[in-house]
Amino acid sequence: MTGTTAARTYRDYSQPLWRRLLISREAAVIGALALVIIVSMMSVRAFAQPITITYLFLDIAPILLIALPMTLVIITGEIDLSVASIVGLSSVTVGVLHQNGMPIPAAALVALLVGLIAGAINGALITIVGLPSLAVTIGTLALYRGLAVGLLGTTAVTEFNKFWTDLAKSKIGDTAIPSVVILIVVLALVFGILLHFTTFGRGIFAIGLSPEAARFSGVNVERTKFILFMLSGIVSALAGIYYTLRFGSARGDNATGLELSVIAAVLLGGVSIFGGRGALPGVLAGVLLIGTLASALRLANVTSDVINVITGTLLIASVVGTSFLAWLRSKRGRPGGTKGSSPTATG
Amino acid sequence: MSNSTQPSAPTLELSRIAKTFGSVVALTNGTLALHPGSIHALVGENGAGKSTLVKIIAGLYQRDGGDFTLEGTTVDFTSTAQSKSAGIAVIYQEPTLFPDLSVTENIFMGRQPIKSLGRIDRKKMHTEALGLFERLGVRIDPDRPTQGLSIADQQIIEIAKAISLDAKVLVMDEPTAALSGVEVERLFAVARSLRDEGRALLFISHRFEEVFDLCDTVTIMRDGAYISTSPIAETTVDEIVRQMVGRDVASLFPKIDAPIGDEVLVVSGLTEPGEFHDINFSVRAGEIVALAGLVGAGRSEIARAIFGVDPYKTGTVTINGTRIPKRNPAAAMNLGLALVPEDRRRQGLVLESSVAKNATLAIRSALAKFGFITSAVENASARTWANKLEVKASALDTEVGTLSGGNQQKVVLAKWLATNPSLLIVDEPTRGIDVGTKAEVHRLLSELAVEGLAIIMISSELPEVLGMADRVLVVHEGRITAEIDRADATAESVMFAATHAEVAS
Amino acid sequence: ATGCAATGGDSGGDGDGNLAITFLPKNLGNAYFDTSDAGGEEAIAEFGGTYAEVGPATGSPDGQVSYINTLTQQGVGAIALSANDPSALCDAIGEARDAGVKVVTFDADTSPDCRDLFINQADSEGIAKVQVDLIAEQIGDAGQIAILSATANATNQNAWIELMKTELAANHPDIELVEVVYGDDDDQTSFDKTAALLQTYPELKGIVSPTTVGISAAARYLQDSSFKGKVQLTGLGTPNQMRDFVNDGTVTAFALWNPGDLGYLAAYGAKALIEGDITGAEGDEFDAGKLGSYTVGADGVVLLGDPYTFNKDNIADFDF
Amino acid sequence: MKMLSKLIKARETGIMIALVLVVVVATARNPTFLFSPDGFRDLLLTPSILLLLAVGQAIVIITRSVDLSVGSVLGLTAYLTGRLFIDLPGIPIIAVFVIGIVFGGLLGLINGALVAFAKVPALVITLGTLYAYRGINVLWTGSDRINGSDLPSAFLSLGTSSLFGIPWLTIIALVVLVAAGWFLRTQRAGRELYAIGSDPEAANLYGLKVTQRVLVAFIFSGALAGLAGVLYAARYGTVSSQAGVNLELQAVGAAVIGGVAIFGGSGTVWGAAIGAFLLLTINRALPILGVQDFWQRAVVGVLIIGAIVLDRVLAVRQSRKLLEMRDES
Ligand SMILES: Nc1ncnc2c1ncn2[C@@H]1O[C@H](COP(=O)(O)OP(=O)(O)OP(=O)(O)O)[C@@H](O)[C@H]1O
Ligand SMILES: Nc1ncnc2c1ncn2[C@@H]1O[C@H](COP(=O)(O)OP(=O)(O)OP(=O)(O)O)[C@@H](O)[C@H]1O
Ligand SMILES: [Mg+2]
Ligand SMILES: [Mg+2]
Repeated sequence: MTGTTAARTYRDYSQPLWRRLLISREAAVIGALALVIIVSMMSVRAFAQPITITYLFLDIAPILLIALPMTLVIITGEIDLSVASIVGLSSVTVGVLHQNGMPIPAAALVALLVGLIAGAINGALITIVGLPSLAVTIGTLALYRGLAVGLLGTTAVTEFNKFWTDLAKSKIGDTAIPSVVILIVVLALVFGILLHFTTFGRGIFAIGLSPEAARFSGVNVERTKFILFMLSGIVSALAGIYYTLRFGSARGDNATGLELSVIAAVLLGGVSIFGGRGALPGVLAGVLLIGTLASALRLANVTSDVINVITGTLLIASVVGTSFLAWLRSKRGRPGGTKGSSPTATG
Repeated sequence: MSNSTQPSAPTLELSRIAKTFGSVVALTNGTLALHPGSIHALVGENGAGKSTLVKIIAGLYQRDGGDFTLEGTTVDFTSTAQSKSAGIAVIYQEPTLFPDLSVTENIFMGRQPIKSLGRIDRKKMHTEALGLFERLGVRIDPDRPTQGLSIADQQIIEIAKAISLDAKVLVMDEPTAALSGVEVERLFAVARSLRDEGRALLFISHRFEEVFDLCDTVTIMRDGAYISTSPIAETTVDEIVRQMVGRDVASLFPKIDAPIGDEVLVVSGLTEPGEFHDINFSVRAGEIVALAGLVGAGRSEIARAIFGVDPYKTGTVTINGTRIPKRNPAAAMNLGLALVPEDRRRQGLVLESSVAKNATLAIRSALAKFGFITSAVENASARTWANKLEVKASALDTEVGTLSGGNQQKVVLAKWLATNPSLLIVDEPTRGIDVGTKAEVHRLLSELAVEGLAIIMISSELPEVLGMADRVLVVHEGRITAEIDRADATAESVMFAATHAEVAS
Repeated sequence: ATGCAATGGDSGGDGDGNLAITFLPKNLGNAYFDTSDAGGEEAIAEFGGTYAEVGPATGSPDGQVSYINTLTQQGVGAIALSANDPSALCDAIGEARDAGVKVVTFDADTSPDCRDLFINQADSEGIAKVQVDLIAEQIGDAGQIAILSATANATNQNAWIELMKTELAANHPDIELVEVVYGDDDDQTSFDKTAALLQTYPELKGIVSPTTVGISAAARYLQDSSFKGKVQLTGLGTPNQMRDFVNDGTVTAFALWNPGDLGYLAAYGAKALIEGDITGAEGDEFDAGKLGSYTVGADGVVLLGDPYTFNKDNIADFDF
Repeated sequence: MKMLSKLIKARETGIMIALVLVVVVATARNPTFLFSPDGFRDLLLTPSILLLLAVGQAIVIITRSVDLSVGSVLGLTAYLTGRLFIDLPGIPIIAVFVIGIVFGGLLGLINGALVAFAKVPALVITLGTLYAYRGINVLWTGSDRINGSDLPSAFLSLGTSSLFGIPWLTIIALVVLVAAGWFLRTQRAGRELYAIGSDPEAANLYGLKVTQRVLVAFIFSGALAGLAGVLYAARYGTVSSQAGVNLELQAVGAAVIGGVAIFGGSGTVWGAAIGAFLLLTINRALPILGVQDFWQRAVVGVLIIGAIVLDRVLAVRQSRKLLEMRDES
């Protein structure tokens, strides 16, 4: 403009790269993960062997899968509590169809479709009717689980073709890494790029921080959320198929309670429950951290109750720690945490 | 009327207050003395540190250095509750209401009248609220929730809240920014009566006619530092502006005659029950059309409906001959429409996001290749536009929420100008913007018009409307009641149309 | 089933020495399994092995799979397992056995081909019959009854229920089984389901609950309701939990085997497998300490004995 | 007249109607649902414990937080109750109540302190303490179990006996409900809870004691969960380490069905209480309506969704009406 002459210069970032990386939440989680691995290798008998990796990934694959869309959903400021029920529903779908003679691939496709529909129902209630996602998915948590249990009743379908059940547990070549990791890596890349390097992803972050400003900027808030809930449904269904084949058993109560594990891992990975903040690498590290810790503790003959206490404490410690660090930083500058840390309306 | 002739001990005194936020220095020398029975103006450019000073007075921030005395004794407020109980009432620059609670509850929260057993006396509270509104001359239903109220109504509730406190010091940080003539007059009447009761008032505004109308003393700040204090009678607008900006400001309304081209936007029969009715008008390339009217007339709703964030029941909107679909801002943007919304903190900006992300949010599709986008691309584009509008920020990843109000507004303008629109709607484009920047925004709008941009400007400031518009459409209770050409537009003709339902046009 | 077993095999493969036996109940915090695992511990102490107990917090197959995997990694000698699912555990068990770990199931079995041995508390026909006989006797062999089971997927429960239906149809034509409800082995759910049953079927004469959690919850509801004495309750329970209800007349009689003996026998079965005394083939014979000697039946099943009926006269003699 | 129109517009009315409908239909199908001593008693008794949790939950949600740890707090207190009677024979019942409430309050205090001082979202914190408290419970309880025979019969009869046909448990729950409702409506502190939930930042600017109030809300929720734990022991007589598992979602569900906005600032404990009643009454009515056991959960899901959709539809209808009224004026 004409008023003044000197053009301003703007730095890209107020802090150098290494500092941003070092103080980031992701770095903390990855650091903790490395620490757990090193300490376990040194002090837990039978931990330092390839089979640990095999069992670890076989165990946490469903959580890793579902955490991907869940991250995106939570960044928009919503939540999906129905994922574990969709896992169950998908599992039962595969089981019932297979029992009635449908080959596994076809049954799996139908299960994915069921997951998509389940996600679309969530999405429609949230975006079209305008209901809070926490309430909606508490409802569909009961509904989808009820359908799953109702469809199969007391029975469990266990007659699966060995080819498929073996596939679910197979490993990549001669390595100890299960093949399902390939699926996870591919999907993680897809979701990572979607979140961090696309216009769609930019919209997701904007929605999480301020849905209204996002709408005023031409972000289709409703459509974005709708798509995310459908993705959540379909990936949960995928996890359900994996679950069924891995255990060779389709049951209505498969994966009960898994939603809380997924959410705990996502939050541990640094995603803000109020939306707008988070990154996928942190989430992946978060899931791996919980999984590795549990695996090491089990090997050390620690009972599952203690593992639960440790998981819970870790979750609390991580968020309290982050907020403590932020507070420390604010002590050396920014105002007393009146902004930023306090929740913003995510309606 | 002036109390400056009989100097008394200051009620509140600040001297050499310093405050930094991390690397940002907000105040180096905040100095101010408020006297009983006086209305003191505080003026300065955007980011001069006025609001920061206010927040220190309120106890929201704590000073890093300097002295703060209230009636002679040093005070260190650590919360707003303390300043409140010490007799200081503050109206913040941005309204801060509880959206789910009723208007009455908002006014009396935490100090509701009570009866036996500590029960809140709702009847009494209701009556007192009505009394306050009477005094301010407004009609707001005290029982409705504040959610959905216009910014102006919210501001009025803030004012009611502050004056009901019965405080010795009343601080008002741009209380009139969202108000128009009538309400401003009411507010001033109340302010004067408070002054006459011997209270000390601080008034912050970027509108000099208000400063000269209301205040008796003026303090000027620049870049976080005190410049001067003088009785209002002994200074002039030009003098103040020179001290504020550190140089002379050329014309405030640098309207350049632009060649008027083809019709760009045609609105016909637009109706949404409860909001607006049968709106018909068109805007041509190179033309600046102002929508004038009282606050609450429904101008913002019309703009939002055209842009597609709000629904409308009947009517059509076409741009360059193409019909804009309902409720689809993305489509409107693709067709060349841009809207700088009224509430920049909620609608204009993603406050907790960076300057770069905000400045490129509206053009993210254009910046992307096959839908993929990187920070590098965003930063490059943001840098260009931040430079064009001289946004005061050191790095592009600065959180927009930490910028001063004026600089926030510049980021919003940058965001929308970057879309290269053919029609730009600006809703209160200069609200809360200092004179220097305001002149620049006006010049910018003028230049854009010359380049062939069609502009709709919604403004509650008459001088701005008269100075900038080629054509003035006056909105009254959701209907266009008059269309006045630049040549015929006067303060009287516009105000008359704005306050009367039927006007022969 | 996989080629990777060799890595974990070094610690578990060396045959007769490794008497590390780990009990893996359906879930932790369950009094029934506490008693059975304590029996196992007693046995293991007798023959000088290493006892351990691990398990998931809730009764889910996936939690058990994780533990089976862990035990495989650790290379224990044997796992004594009460299965949460007949087939979901099979692959994990397969890997464990490939790594040289012996697997004995007790209380709830997997498919016979997955594990080495199943220690059966009582044969299903016997369990079904004793409960049907009890309820028939208590309600005068006529009228409506209902069943309050554990989870809908519990293998043993479902098998018993099927057999009870057969038995009812064959020998008790005047008894009508109106509904089977599932209390999920949760106190509160079982309690509320009992209330719902009594509400729904005003003519109900009796309830059979073949699960220790269910029968005590149902008894607790009956004790304070107007149905006490009018609706009969029987099933499988532990004496400690049922003592009060038997003494005050809410429950006349119920049945169970001795869970401690069950765990004890499982431990000795595991020992026999580890030491190579038996392979789990039909006709194999092994010594089980204080319980004497047992023979493996068809499908690798070892039968503990007949269920025992508890009533007012004998309940004071038991403490578990 | 004004009272009546207010009543019709109230958010709670919709689900109250739903509740009445459920009771009427179930009773028409099987009169004993209502018209039998046990039927009437269970109608009131079954939801009472959830009602307490829902009231606490509603207060926390109103301040824009959430307390997912209530099920675990209930479990811990229920076991504590049993232990008290076993380890301190002859301890007065009232003392057990006080200890249970205080203990629950302490657990709530831990939640509240983490949320209020560390400024960490409540959902995260209480998800953590949900695991942690339950884990401690399992560690403490092991496979132990409190049996009815361990508890004094005077205490047990509290769980089932009645006064003038109304169960004691229900009376206690209703007293708490009325007190909480009164507090939220008529006390300054109660209104401040709404303000904080409506806009925490504004509350801070306003000088409200945000930290303190949030803390109190959590203590309250914890104390009510503690009370519910004591009553749980009285009602069910058996307490294992799994007592109260999964109750948190029911408590949140009851509050949300009852019209408490999940993002704070609006709703009442009355609504939450009706929500609790509706949720559990539906559960009890389904078998009577001939819905097979397996499908019941699905039906409950549909009904939860139905309730919130209905609530939403009514709200939209009403705001449209307000707009039309403005046009006419
Ligand atoms: N919380 C904060 N964190 C960081 N910087 C801040 C914060 N608040 C204010 N600042 C900075 O302090 C300076 C003074 O801001 P302030 O809001 O006081 O200006 P102002 O005079 O009120 O301007 P305006 O007229 O635009 O309202 C600005 O540079 C602003 O960016
Ligand atoms: N005809 C009407 N009668 C009563 N209230 C109305 C009417 N039209 C609009 N309002 C209300 O007035 C408020 C302000 O409307 P709006 O923001 O559109 O006004 P505006 O003219 O754009 O004012 P501003 O200068 O604040 O932007 C809104 O809450 C709207 O609901
Ligand atoms: Mg300011
Ligand atoms: Mg407006």
